[in-house]
Amino acid sequence: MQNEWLYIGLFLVVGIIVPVVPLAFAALISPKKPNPIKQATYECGIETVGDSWVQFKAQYYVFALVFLVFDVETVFLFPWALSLKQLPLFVVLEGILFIGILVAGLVYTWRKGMLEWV
Amino acid sequence: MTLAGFLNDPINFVAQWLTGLLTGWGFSNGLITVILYFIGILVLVVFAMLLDIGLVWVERKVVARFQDRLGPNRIGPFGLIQPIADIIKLVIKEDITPAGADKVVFNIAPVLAAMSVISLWAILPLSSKIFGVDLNVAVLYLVAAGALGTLSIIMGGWASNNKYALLGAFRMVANMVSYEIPMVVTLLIPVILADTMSVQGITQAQSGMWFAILSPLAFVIFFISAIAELGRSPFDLVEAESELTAGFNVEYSGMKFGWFYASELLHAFTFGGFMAVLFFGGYGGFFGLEKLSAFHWLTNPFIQAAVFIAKAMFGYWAIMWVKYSMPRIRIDHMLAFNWKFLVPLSLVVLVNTAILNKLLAGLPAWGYTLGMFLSNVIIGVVTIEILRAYGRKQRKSEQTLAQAMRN
Amino acid sequence: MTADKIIFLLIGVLILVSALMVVTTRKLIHAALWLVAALFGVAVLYAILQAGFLAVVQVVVYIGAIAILFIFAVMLTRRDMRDQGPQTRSNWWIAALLGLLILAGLVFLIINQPDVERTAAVIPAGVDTLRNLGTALVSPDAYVLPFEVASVLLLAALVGAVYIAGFGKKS
Amino acid sequence: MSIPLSWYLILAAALFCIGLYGVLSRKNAIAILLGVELMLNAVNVNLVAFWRYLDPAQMAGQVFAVIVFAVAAAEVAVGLALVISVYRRRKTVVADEVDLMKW
Repeated sequence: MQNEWLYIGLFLVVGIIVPVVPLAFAALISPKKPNPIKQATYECGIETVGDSWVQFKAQYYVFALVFLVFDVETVFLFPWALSLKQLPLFVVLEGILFIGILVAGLVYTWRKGMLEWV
Repeated sequence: MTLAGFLNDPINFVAQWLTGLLTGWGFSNGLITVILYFIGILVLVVFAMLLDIGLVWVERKVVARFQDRLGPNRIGPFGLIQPIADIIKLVIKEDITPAGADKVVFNIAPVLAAMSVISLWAILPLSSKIFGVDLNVAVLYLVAAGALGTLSIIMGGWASNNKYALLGAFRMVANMVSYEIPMVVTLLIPVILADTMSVQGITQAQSGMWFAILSPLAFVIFFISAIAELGRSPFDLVEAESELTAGFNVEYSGMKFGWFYASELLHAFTFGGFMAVLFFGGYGGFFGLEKLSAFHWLTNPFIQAAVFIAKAMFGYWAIMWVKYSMPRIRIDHMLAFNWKFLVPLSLVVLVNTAILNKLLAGLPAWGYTLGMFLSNVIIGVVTIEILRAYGRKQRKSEQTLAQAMRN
Repeated sequence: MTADKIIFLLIGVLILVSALMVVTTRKLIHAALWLVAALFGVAVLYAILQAGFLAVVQVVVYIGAIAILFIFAVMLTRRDMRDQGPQTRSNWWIAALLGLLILAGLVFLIINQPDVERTAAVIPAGVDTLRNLGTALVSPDAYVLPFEVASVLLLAALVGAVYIAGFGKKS
Repeated sequence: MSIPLSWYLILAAALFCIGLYGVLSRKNAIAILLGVELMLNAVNVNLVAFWRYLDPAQMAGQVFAVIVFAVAAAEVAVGLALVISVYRRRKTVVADEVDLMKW
């Protein structure tokens, strides 16, 4: 168990080193001649209007919200799925009740019209 | 003797040889473990990177054939050296960082994108003997690596100081997180069927019957949501050229752009591999054929690895097939399709699998398979009927509306 | 000093430095990204503690969902402030003092507990903690009630948040 | 596993206090919620450490850690929805300026 995670940790370290090496190499040998026009924000040649960090549709937040709730649901469902084989049938029903309660939330969001992109 | 040992269990063979060598040099046990792991990882990652270079060629050649072109054919035979030339070009290109960009975050994003894909190879079971690590939470690890990829996109989009980049990142993240739900729910189905989360266990559970046959709907949902997770067409809103120029990586140039591109390709291939593992028996899944003495060679790790790569390539090709034949979907349609169709359907399939897996457990293998398959067919037919009835209702109401307007 | 102690100290420093950056950095988006670093460090701690499931879930839920939600919220509430000017209250030093006092108190309590220097026993080979967790969550004589209540809590959170964030859209 | 239990407890305590400082000192409501996340994580570290060091066969620590995940998610969902809602009505995310209920 311990060694598995040591392996994963080393893998992540190698996973960082491997992309960094060509980047560092490129930074060493590539030409560097910056000028203001080159560094301007690219908008297909048209002059930039206004600030880039503009505010966004609140709709994005609603989808992230529904996602968050269902994401946490899956955290409970994975242990449930692993216990199915040894435990009797009503355990399956517990899981279905769990899913059903959350589907009620999805139905509510749907009926409120929050899943429409306006 | 030694050659047979190597062919039957290459990693253990090399590891034992190296352990003997290093012990002879007087290293401690812990250090030897770390060195062995490090060498193994380096070999695996270098293999993945070489494959990635090959994938650039495959992708360009296949898209050319889909679009009735020849594709790269100048450098080397069949243009095989083309990706190498591309890499050299990317490395020696000037790397432009836009003024006003958030430099640190801007530089971290491509590294994180590459890391999130490379880290998937830690659990990819190339064969029963050649694999990184057999994690007991491997299925969730797959989702976790995807989470890091999502983060890299939002970092890149935000740090670029560009409206298009930020908008592309937002769309991409909304897309990825939405489709993560049906993907995770369908990931639960192999877990229920195999009663384990380890990819080796899931592969071995399919030696008799592929999960794609036990639950074809789950595979279809997983396939669709995997394409969306990858941000490939028809879900490629992130790089909707006509609206966003290039999406979240519009300000990236040189090797940083190269990493985004390379990790997208490798990601697609890796997902082809996981499709093979989760639904098509991975390196095995010969329906019991390998138990016959005439086909015993199928259990050789190198043959298994070849089978796995072939299956993964096929999955990758299927993803490309969809990519180059479908037009882009509008974002409202895409999100509605996910939340109003895929998520409910995937939950129904999950509940169905959980109940039937329990009820049919006593049946013989053919009865179990037939019951599982038929239940999926029934769900599919009912879904299509509901959609048709809904479509008919919609058409009727539109017709009456048009009628009323005309009067 | 053994290897796992060194790894623990490195990760501990990473967590604490990231946490300090979360509460002190001026740009909110950087604070959210530092939070990701701190949460990742905590995931590594879970892995060291042999709670692999929690380590992965920490990444999936916290980095994949909660951090994304924070970043979305930061982007949605930008136009004013621009993250300029002081981001802390004028009486931040009281908060710092309070934090240090509580920390001192907690550390005093911890090191005076009996048996607090104990080390972990090796988990026996036959114990599958992951499967045990699943069984514990759903068996009626264990934690099935919290399991179901959690789904009700999530339902309430979803309905409440969607209602609050209703943004005036009526269907 | 030669790390003493006290190391985990002290780390968690420090994390908790940093989070507390963030909650008390930050002006921006979102930053306050970031501090709350740190505090919840400190609690989780404690729960998992006790699970590992006392009796790994008893799953109470891990179960509660999972429940804390759900609580944290619920807290973030509602908290950020409140912040965004307030921002849309009053154009501010400074917690002190949201004071209609004071009188």
